[in-house]
Amino acid sequence: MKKIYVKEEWCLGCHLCEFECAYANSGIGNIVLALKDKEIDPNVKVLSDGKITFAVSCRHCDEPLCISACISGALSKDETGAVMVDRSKCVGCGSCVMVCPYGAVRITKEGTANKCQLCMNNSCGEPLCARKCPNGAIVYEEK
Amino acid sequence: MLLEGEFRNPAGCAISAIFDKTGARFSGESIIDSIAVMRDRSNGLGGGFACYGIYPDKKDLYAFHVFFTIHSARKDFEEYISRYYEIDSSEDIPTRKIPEIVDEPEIRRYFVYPKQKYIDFVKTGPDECVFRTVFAVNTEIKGAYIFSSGKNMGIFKAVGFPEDVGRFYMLDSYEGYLFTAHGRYPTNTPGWWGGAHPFGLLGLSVVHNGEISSYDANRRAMEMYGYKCTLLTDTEVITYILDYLTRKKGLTFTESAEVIAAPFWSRIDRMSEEEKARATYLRDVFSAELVTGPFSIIVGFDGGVMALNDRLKLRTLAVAEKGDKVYMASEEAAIRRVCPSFDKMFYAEGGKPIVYRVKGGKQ
Amino acid sequence: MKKYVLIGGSIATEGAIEGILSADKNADITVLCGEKRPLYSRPLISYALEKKTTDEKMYFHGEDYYEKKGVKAVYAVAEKIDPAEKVIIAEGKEYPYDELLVATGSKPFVPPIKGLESVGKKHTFYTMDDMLELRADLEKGGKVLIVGAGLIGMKCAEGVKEYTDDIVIADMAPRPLPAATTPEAGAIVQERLSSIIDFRLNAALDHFDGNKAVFGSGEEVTFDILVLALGVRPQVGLLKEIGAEVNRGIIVNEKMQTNLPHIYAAGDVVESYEAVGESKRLLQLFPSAYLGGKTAGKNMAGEDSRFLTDIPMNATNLFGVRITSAGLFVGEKTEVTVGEDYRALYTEGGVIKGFILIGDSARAGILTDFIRKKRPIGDLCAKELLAGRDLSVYPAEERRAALGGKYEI
Amino acid sequence: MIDYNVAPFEVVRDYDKCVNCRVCERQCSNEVHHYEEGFGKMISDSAKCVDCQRCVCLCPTKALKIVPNQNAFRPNANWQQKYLTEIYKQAESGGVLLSSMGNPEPFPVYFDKILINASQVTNPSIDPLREPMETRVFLGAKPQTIERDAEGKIVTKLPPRLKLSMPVMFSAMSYGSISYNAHAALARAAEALGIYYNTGEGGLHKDFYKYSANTIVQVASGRFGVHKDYLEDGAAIEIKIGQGAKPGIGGHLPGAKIVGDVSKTRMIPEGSDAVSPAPHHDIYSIEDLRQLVYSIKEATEYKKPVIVKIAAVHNVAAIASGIARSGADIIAIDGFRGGTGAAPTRIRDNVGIPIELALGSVDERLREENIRDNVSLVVAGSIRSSADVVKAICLGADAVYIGSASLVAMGCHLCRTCNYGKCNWGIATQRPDLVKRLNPDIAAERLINMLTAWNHEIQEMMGGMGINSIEALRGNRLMLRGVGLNERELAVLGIKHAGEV
Repeated sequence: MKKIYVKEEWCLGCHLCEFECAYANSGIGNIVLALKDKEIDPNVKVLSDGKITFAVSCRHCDEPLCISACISGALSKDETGAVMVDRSKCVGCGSCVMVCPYGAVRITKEGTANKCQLCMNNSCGEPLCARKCPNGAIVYEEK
Repeated sequence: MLLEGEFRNPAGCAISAIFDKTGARFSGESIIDSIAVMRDRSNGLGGGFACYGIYPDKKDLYAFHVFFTIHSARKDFEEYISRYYEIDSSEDIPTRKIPEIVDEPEIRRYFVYPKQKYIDFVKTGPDECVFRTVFAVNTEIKGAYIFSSGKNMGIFKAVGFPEDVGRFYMLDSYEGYLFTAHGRYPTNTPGWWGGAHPFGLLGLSVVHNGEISSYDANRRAMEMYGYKCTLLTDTEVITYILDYLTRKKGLTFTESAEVIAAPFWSRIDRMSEEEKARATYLRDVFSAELVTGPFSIIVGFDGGVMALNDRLKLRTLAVAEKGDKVYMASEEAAIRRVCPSFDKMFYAEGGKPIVYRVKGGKQ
Repeated sequence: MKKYVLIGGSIATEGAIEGILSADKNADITVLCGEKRPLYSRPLISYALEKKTTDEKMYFHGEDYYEKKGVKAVYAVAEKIDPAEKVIIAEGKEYPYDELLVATGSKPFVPPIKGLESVGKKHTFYTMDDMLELRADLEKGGKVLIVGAGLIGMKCAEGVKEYTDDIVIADMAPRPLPAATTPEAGAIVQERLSSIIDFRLNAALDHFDGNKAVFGSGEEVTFDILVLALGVRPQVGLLKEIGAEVNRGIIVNEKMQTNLPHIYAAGDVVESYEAVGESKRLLQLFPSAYLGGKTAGKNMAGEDSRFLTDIPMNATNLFGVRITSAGLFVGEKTEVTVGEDYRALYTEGGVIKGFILIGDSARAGILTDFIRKKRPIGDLCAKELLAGRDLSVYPAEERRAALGGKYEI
Repeated sequence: MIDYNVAPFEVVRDYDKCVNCRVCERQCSNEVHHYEEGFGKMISDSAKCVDCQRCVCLCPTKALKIVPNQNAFRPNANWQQKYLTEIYKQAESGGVLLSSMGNPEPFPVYFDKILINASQVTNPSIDPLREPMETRVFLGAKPQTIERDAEGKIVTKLPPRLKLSMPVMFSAMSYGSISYNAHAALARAAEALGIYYNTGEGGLHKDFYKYSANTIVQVASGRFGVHKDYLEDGAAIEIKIGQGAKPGIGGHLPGAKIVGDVSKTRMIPEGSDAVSPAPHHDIYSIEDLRQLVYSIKEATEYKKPVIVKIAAVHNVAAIASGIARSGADIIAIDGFRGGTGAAPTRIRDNVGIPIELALGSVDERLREENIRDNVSLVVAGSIRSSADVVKAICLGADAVYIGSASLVAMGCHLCRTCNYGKCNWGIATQRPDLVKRLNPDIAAERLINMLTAWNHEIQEMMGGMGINSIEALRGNRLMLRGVGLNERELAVLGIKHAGEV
């Protein structure tokens, strides 16, 4: 399936992806209105090991532990194989957080789980982080 | 108004040719009939003929056809060439006075051969001597213009419709094995006789229909090689290119055609290795002699004729054979007029030369 | 077409169905379910009671899950297995199988306590029916006594809190969540919740007298509604009687096979391989049930699949206090407190054995992965791992490969 | 000392749009932007800004723009602000003023005063979408006589040459003046496009030997990185005599840029300045050049064409004529607008002549002497578009070199501060964190896109002229007309004025 891959050698640590992600998932059409004076909690996070930076978001595993641990059915795979979240089902038990080896699922301040859904759940249709990465460090492709 | 040669003068045209493969000579009458059919491809501002095999008795001498447009010119000219040439004979070219042809200059022909010391001086042979003389006269002697300089051939041209020009020069009284004809449609009216076609140099003559887009690239190349383009016409530069390729570089007419209307790289890349190397070589080495844009030409040369269309075939050129006779013309009608039934008939393909030679080589 | 019969209708069964279908597209699967309901998520009962979710949503893959998967669901209690004939008898009918999964789960443990019969409204809290019955009583109001401060008891209390603040939780253990937490963590949970819940700890129940519970200490607690949450016992009967190897639960290998041919078992009913202690163990966890079932399913369908990464783990949220733990609390302990939060990491020979986090659990899965993979922490400092962690703590090659899509961590 | 100068640019931030994402701060190597915790606002220090536009491009909300500082010295047509500014700098530093890229001064751009012809009626234009439209070019000397074998077949052996899919090459830019990734992108693009890139005088990084078929290796006065394998690896060898941006003077790559692989590749110690002398010290006259040409041909067994690159100066035609007789196969001429990684400002802005005029006179001179076939002509020095390419070919060039245009395709915004070594676009820098900003995958694709587009445009223009092969365009000056040019200019260019037949 088409997934997000990260080429860390090209990551500039500019953090644009985080803001584009926040915008993409804001449900607001204008990027300024979406981000202005807002604390962002994006599904992609730029991390660093002290030497190099890289963006981390859900890997959409073939056999996702988060789904096998989810007691509420909030996490499931769609037909493409992407791992999606139905936050209306989530009870916020945090089992997914407990098992995700990438630390890519989180419980938001609303108390339910959230994660990257490849912008399938918003109006972008393809991951905005990849489209907007200035240096090809985040790509969305078939492998 | 600028005269021919002072500006570039695009022209549409009619061309036609009749050739006998055995070298048998026939009257110039039929070529007049043929070109006459295409009257509306001309506009009365230029017509002419190249006739091969017409001077059998003086076939080893160079026949200079010369226009004198001012009085002093003839004296200057004769003084000049008598310095370098043995003059066998000279005469006015006989003409028939007709109302359609007016303002004629003095028109004479000279049968000449370079003096030995001139040949020795030039070193590269009598042709080269004539080559130099033609350019010297046409650029340096005011009012004199050599418009034909081959052996056993002659060019006859004037301002007017070609059929009138033919009658004016009494072509019906000449016999040759090859006649080519040209009717001109220049896009303005300089009305200078020298500007009419065919254009010739030594044994070469070219009639041409089209307007080439590579003109200045070709011209500047030719000038580098010592040709002076005084007329700024396509026909002139094509003639020089052919002279350069065949006489100076020793290419065959077919090879020359491959240079002038080179095959596309897409085709070359599909050729056999040997063919590819050859074609690539010719395109690479003679890139400046590639001619682009529309043209159909009929090239007369000593002992043969070549028809050639541009690589995209942007002009039409019909060819027919009947017995030993070969007919070529811009329009099929011009052939049917003089040869109602033929053995075979076809149209020249883009970039594919059609060459006929007199059986048993030169006449 | 292979016949698969799955006894039991919960998470292990779901896992098995997914496992079988992943390997055998046209499998003929029959589920025998004594609990007469379509597949639902048991851990949701407290949330349903608490009204954090609805009864409908408890059918977490939809009430039509079996239909969607093309599975025959028979709501009947399996009474007998005939391994020779390869048939199961349930409520008089025979169900032949090629491969059998026993996922009978467990039952709430109700010890024989004097006077229990005299109690009016008494409940256990394990199935959806339990929840519905309890809710019916709660809606009529009254004081609630929950015996047992384990996870079930505590989650139940959270639900009950929706109906009454008058809750007592009693346990003979000295602290809540005795099994799922460490003494330190348990103490913190107790301290955090004591304002909300009336704990009676170190309290051994002596007997009941109508609506009164009397403890060994002589202390008495009156109540209107009693919930017994004293743990559960695997339902091993079906297999025990045909000679399967059974300890507290049914013993299975890494392929979830019992010692009987063509018979597998998974879920709360089994003692399976546990990766930290590297021994057979009764885990009774949701992910273990699902993954165990899936492993069983794949093997039943002829693949070779082994479940080698099963470890104890638990994530829950009690009255806003988040408790996340994994592995075993053995070896060298490192503790940190970050603001309100308490965190402890247990390591042995440079390998993480277990952890427990009270409060923020962000990216806990990374610690879990260290445990599951027995990945040495190298020069990473335990304190820092507790303070905060992200993908950068993995070896660079592993991280690069994972992000580059060459493999999954 | 107080700074008498004012910031040339002003950073204008629209605070209604700024979302404090701090991308600008992270992307500016000149540390113009920073987040002021106290105010919860981004603050900009315009004085440090070089107007490279990196922050403007990356700002997700387009909240930034860089404008010229409106602050004005008292207007003076003679003492323009620029001169005062430069004097202040020199009064402060006592140093030679340095600048980068091409001459920015308002000298006439002749390409912009030349118009191209198209066919009407008398001959047809050609539709490149329907008919073949050929842009393949060979560079190299042409044989004077045709050899034939015993059967009279033409012997097709030719002097060494370069085969180009289109008449454009990437001009010399050294590894050191530009980054590893920039070089990687140029090499990949050249390979994909079937053209050539040029190592410049920085040597050739070992990683790029695999692109040898599309590599021109340069031998300059510093001889940096020149060794046997280097010469043998190139598809052609270019002797650099001069550069349009700084005719008559050498090069100077500061030691700061001679780090790691750069020093290895140049074969000089880390941190030592790479100073290329003004002249080649083995070429003090034309016959010396001939000797170098032939020693290189000897060294490479006459298998590779030798290019001699000179700057366009006043007597360029005579010089070219000398080179055409020196055994060189190709002459490259670099006009006074050619780019550079660093040059003394005075030289860059006041020395040399426009490439259009140089080309006009060189092509004509070589033809007058009938030696045009001895060499191919490649011109450089600010070819900005496919139209410039077509005009250059019509004036007589066989092909063009593009330097600045290729950098621009990769992101360069011509801020002309390459010499600072802090290129925010990862092009003219060796700082690893900045070099990383140029992903060769993207940069190569952009180069390929640009030249693919140019080639389409060239074909469109050729088709309009009724020309379907680039050879027929070369030296075809009749296809050009001048506008607003005087007699002398037209004469040097060898073209007529618009309106003349």
